[in-house]
Amino acid sequence: MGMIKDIVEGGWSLIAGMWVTIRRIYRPVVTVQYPRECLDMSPAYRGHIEFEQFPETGSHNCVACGTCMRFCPTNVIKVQGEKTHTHSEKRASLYFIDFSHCSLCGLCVVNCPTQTLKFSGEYELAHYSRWDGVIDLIQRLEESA
Amino acid sequence: MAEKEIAPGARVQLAVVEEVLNLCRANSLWPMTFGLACCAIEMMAAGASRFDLDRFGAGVFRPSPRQSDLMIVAGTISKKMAPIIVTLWEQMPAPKWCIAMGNCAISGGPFEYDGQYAIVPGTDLILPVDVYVPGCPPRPEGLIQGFLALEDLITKGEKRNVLRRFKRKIVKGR
Amino acid sequence: MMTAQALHDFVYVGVFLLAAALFAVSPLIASWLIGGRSVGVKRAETYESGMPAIGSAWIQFSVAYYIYALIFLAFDVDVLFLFPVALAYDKGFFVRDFVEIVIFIGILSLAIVYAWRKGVFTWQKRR
Amino acid sequence: MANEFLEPITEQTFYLNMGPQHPSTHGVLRLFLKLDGEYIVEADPVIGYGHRGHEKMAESHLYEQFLPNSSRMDYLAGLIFNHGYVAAIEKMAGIEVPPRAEYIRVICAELNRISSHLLWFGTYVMDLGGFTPFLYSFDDRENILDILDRVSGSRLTYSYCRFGGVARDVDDEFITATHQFVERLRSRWDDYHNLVTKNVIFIHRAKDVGVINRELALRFGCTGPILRAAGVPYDVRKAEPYSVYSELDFEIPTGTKGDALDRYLVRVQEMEQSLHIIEQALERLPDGAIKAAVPHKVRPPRGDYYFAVESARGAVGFYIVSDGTSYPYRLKARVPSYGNLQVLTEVLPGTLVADTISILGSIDIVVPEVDR
Amino acid sequence: MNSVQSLIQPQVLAQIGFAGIVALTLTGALIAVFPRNILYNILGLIVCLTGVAGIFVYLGSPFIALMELLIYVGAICISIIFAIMLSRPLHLSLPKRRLPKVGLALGVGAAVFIMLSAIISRTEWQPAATRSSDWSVATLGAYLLTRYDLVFEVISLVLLVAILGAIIISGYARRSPS
Amino acid sequence: MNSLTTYLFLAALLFSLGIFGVFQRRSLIGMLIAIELMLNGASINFMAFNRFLAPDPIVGQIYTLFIMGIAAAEAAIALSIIVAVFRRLGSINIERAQELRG
Amino acid sequence: MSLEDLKEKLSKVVEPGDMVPRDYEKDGCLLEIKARADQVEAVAKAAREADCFLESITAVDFTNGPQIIYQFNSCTIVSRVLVRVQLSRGESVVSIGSIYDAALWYEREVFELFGIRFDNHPDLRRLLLPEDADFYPLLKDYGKVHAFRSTEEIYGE
Amino acid sequence: MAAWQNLVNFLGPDLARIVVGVVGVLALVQVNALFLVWLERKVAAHIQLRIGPKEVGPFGILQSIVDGIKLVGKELITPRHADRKLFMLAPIAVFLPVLVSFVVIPFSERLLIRDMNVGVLLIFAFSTFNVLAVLVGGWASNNKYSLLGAVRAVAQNVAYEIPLLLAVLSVVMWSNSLQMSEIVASQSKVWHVFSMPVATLIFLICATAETNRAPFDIPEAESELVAGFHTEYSGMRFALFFLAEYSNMLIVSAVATTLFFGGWKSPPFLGFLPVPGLIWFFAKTYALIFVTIWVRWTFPRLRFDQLMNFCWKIMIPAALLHLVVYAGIIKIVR
Repeated sequence: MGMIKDIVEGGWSLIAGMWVTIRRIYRPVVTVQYPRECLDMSPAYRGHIEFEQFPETGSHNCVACGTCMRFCPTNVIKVQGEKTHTHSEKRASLYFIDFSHCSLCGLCVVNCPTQTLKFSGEYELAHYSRWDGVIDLIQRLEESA
Repeated sequence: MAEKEIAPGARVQLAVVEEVLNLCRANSLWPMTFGLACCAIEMMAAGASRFDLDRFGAGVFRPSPRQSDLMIVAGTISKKMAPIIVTLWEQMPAPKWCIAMGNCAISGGPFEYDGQYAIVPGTDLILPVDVYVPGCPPRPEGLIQGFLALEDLITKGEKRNVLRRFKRKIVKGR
Repeated sequence: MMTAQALHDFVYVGVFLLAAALFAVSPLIASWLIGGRSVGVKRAETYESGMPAIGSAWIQFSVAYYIYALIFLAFDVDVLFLFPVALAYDKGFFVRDFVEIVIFIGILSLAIVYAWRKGVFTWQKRR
Repeated sequence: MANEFLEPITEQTFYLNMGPQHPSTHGVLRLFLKLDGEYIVEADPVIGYGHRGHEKMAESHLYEQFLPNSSRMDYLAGLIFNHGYVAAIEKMAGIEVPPRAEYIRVICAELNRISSHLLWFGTYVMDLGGFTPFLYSFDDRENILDILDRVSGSRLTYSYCRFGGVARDVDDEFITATHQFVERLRSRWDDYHNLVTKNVIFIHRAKDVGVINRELALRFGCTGPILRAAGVPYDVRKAEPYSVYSELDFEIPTGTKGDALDRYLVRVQEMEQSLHIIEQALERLPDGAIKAAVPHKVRPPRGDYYFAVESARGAVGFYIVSDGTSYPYRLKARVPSYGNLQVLTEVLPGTLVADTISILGSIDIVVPEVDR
Repeated sequence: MNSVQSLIQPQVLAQIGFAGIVALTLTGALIAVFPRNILYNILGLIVCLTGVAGIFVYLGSPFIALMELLIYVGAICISIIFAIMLSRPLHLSLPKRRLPKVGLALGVGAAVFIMLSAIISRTEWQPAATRSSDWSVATLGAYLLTRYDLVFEVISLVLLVAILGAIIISGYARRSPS
Repeated sequence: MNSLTTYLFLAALLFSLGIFGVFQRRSLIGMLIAIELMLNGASINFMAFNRFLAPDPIVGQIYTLFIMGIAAAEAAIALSIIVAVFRRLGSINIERAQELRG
Repeated sequence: MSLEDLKEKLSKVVEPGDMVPRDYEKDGCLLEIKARADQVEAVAKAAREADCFLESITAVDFTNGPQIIYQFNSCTIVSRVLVRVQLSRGESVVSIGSIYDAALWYEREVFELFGIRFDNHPDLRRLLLPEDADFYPLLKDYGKVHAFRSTEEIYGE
Repeated sequence: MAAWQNLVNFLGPDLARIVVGVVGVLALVQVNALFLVWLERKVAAHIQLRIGPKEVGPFGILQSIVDGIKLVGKELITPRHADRKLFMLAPIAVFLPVLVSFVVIPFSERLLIRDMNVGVLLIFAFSTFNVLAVLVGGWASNNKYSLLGAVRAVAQNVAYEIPLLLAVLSVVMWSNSLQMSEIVASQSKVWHVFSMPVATLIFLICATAETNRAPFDIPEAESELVAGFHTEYSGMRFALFFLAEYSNMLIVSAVATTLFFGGWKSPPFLGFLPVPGLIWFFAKTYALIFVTIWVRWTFPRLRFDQLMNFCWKIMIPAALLHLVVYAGIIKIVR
């Protein structure tokens, strides 16, 4: 008798499960059809770093102090500066990051004395070469400007 | 775009047949169920309801390498794991492709430092990689972008993928 | 005579078998022709989660459900014997056919009862 | 098993590698099984396929620089590891954390715990062959990831907790979204229970499978839901309250037998408790600073320190030896899955291959956490 | 053209089909006996039994032919394959044949065959005078229920005993009932 | 060609092959296979006589059915014996079994 | 089982002078025991009797030889005990795998990362590294490290 | 010409029937497999709140075609340690019984390739070869996962054949015929699903088990045995296993429709609709297939011993009991 009870109860639990799934067929899908429609990126999203463009200078404020380079745990950043006549400080002339080593810790952004570094919202980075992860931030800034 | 011989050593090679086959291959990439570390979770997320790789016909995760077309190296390759990955790669039937997903798979990522003894710094040292998806871990969108890039690689150009009804966003600047 | 009709049936079955074989073989040939060919030392090695397989799979394989196969063997034959009887069931018999079938099935069920009692259907955790 | 390659292969038993590439070994775990038909005679979990040398790495990195690694050890409960690591350093260096930051950490850590348990729920049922619950739980998990993405900017490897506080303040939207999520998940339990918990097939697959009793769990140093399922109410959050857990009211769900079903139920109840904690924390969330003033490079005083937190899988501890510089002299992470995985050598023998999957799934292993 | 046309004669076609079936049967039988890999033997037996089923069709009873497939192939052969898997891997450690033994077996087999064929070819087979033409399966069932009812029940008894025997021999009887 | 003698010859051939198999085989399962061959030879005989000679074509079929039933029972018992022998002796090689006994 | 009970059990196997109370709030442990290599087994037995579980075994490399650290904790009350065993280079220590099964893997790990051998360990294979690895990566003379110090430099005395 | 005439006389309309039948069935098998794969992915997707195949063709309808063509272009790998002959034979052998089963399935009143009077048995007899092919394929791969999967497949298939046959027996007892058309005709008043719901349930459950569908997909249990018996099969050989599996689904559902759901007949209360029998038949068949898909994406799978015990402890006793009771009922009703 207990066995029959088990069978009936078990069968009922199966039907309850099927009821759960069949109801979903008519529910709207949750899929975001990515290349056609994109999710809103969170404001805090951490892509690779890029230069903040300051309105007063019209460009970045990187003084090539190298703090970011020193703080980077994985040697992602290579920055070189040169003194120009117009500015009394050094200015970055070369700023390369190898994004493929980055762990997105944000130490460079936090420690940047001039707050010129920020996270980009870039997430579509698929490429055909291993070296496509190397990004020239100055060039990137110029292009976006 | 890198030219790659898609089907090495087919006994009969007809341009038309290859064209059709490549179109089909591009739209039916079955990845191998295979994850190494953090990126594997994002790979699962890409296959899950929100992002749904199945829309592109790439949602059939096959557990056996014999039935899969694509190896997604998702995560850090340890030296202990490297020979296994090579074995699995060789056990996949041609034509096959490889996506290096995440920074660890591309270059060892944050784990490549002076004195590192345990990992292989980069999938390209052991396998021919077709598409690199940087990120730590890349968002599922990034992986989908990688899939689309791979499809374009297989059909030799987005325009020749006649089944594609949207435009892939190509990041410029590099 | 029934032979002619049976032979016709046989023609159908034969032709369909042949067609199935052709249908199965032709894509294999096509695949052989246009399929890719890969290289690699471990290409044709046995798959075992990426590790080299330890030993052959052709070993003595302790099938825990072997006893099921033996019970099935006898049971299946028993059930098949019921088919011709079912065809003649309730055709001009009074209750004789019912009784005989009940006896037959009763004897048959004894096997299950016995196997059940003897614990054939309980799998023990082994240590 | 002395050495897998030296032992003669008899005909009765055979060896089978389950993993490193196997759909149900959760990443790169390798189970080296000795089988007799469908029965397992010996099981030897082989780990190290995800070994990345975190501990060696710590010795050549600043305390700050090691921070992102902490969430990469256990990527499913990254924030909790994050929290543990940061709290350990704070304790060493004597940094006071503002209460708001502590509450935010607790909320995020509990959200992370739920997301980890949801993923475990999905993969466990998937291991048992039910694919759909996996996607349902992933769908709910995406909600958590959205919330955490909003505050930390990352979906998986958060690096959200910083020395002295958190990286970014939460806004009202975060609070409403979290409230909504709590409501949403509560409304989902019915479906989950109807689909899985009450399902007769599931119950049969999980009940009396892989019994890990108190004795066994303590011998192997299992912690977390495994220990709790064996009836031991040990939870670091209660035993050694850290952060603001002592101010929050929650229970420790425990099981009785310690089988897979108990572990399942304990985790499901834990998710409910986490929701409860989140609600309380949101209610009490104080205003104020989110980050204390901390030097660019922390220099904890000399000595050795240990700090434990409760991750989704059990007690995580950071044992740090400091030599007074800004680099750790030695950093050791005591991870829960280590003991939880090792217990398989004792539990698996005698079970069926299918049970192996059920046991492994119910134990909830994250291999890179074990391998570090 | 003529020869091709003559091949299309239905009778000829039937003969060709019959020859094919016989060939199938004999090939299967040979495979069942000669190769040393026991799995090949059993597959050969399956081929042979399929052929025999075809012969039964030619002999006018598709029902028996299907029963042959269901019982022999579907039950007996599969159980034998299970037994093969349970036993030592014979297909690998192929036992060597001893020539005298094979010779003896061949001799006995040939002797039996010669004897049988002698009998077959010598005997004048006389069909029964009155022959019923009722081949239907329903009649078969009716016979089983009436004239052969005892045998029908006995068969089930025999199979029951077989099951009990199998269970006892497999060592289950010594277990305490659970 | 499609005559009684053909069938009888075929049956005889199967039967002789079965006998040959029984004698030359050393493994019990091989012998079982050979025995099945012999039984099938017998079945063909029954069916052939039934088709060409018998007054009532049902009887032969019923006999064939019985042969199948007996064959199944025989196989079940034989297989369980084989497995039991194997468990006891670690071999299903008939000669080895004899050696161990003697 | 209280901490006092554990202390009492432990005091039978180690000298009271070697038991140093620690500041739990700061260091995260209650008791530190300085044991010799030959006392490890007895300490572990005492901990086992006091219903503790083994939390971890790890080692730290110093110029004056590696140090093994055992951690025991109880699941009923907080009673984290740190057992510190200073070894000289090349010295081995007795395995406690027979007392705590959990120790088997921890010891294997310590062996492969520091090269410290454990006597009576049933199966001292490599655990995390490939089977053929022939280096001990966590020793301070492997790879680039920031500092290599002696025990005194860190713990004073 | 006379010879041709002879042949035509001998085979009569059969010749045309065979040709049309072969072509039609081949087309049906292929279209069905393509459609079912698509349907399965779509239904699964919508159950899981996803979209499923979408980008390849409208609604992703071309997806399975694309998959199929891709599989033709894949390499065929024969493992080095496999038994080459049997390894190559198995995928072909698994497909052989598939077409034969379609010979006797009555798609509508007229559309029936050959109405044999042993129709039902024919399907079961040939399905045995399917099992054998699986066993041979799994064994020949020389892969432990394949072997475990193959042995499980066979043990499961043979076990569930018994309750399946017993359920069919009840139908045969009522209709006194093995002929498919007569079985359908015997349901002119009441469909068997109404007169014997228990047998229908048993049949459906066992049929699911016979086709290795979830929750009985233990032989190819992904989480345990990687891909089960076809772990080592690549490309087109794998596709043939796949094709056979989906065709078997169709066959089993079609047989269930014929035996229990009134075949081509319209539902009793919808008899007035001018819908051809063919449509009804396929509607019922695919409705059943939909249910199996639905079940597959809902439940976890059973463990092997539970599966076997479910068969021996519940299904077979229930089927035997049902048979006896139903035999009594026939006596009373007639």
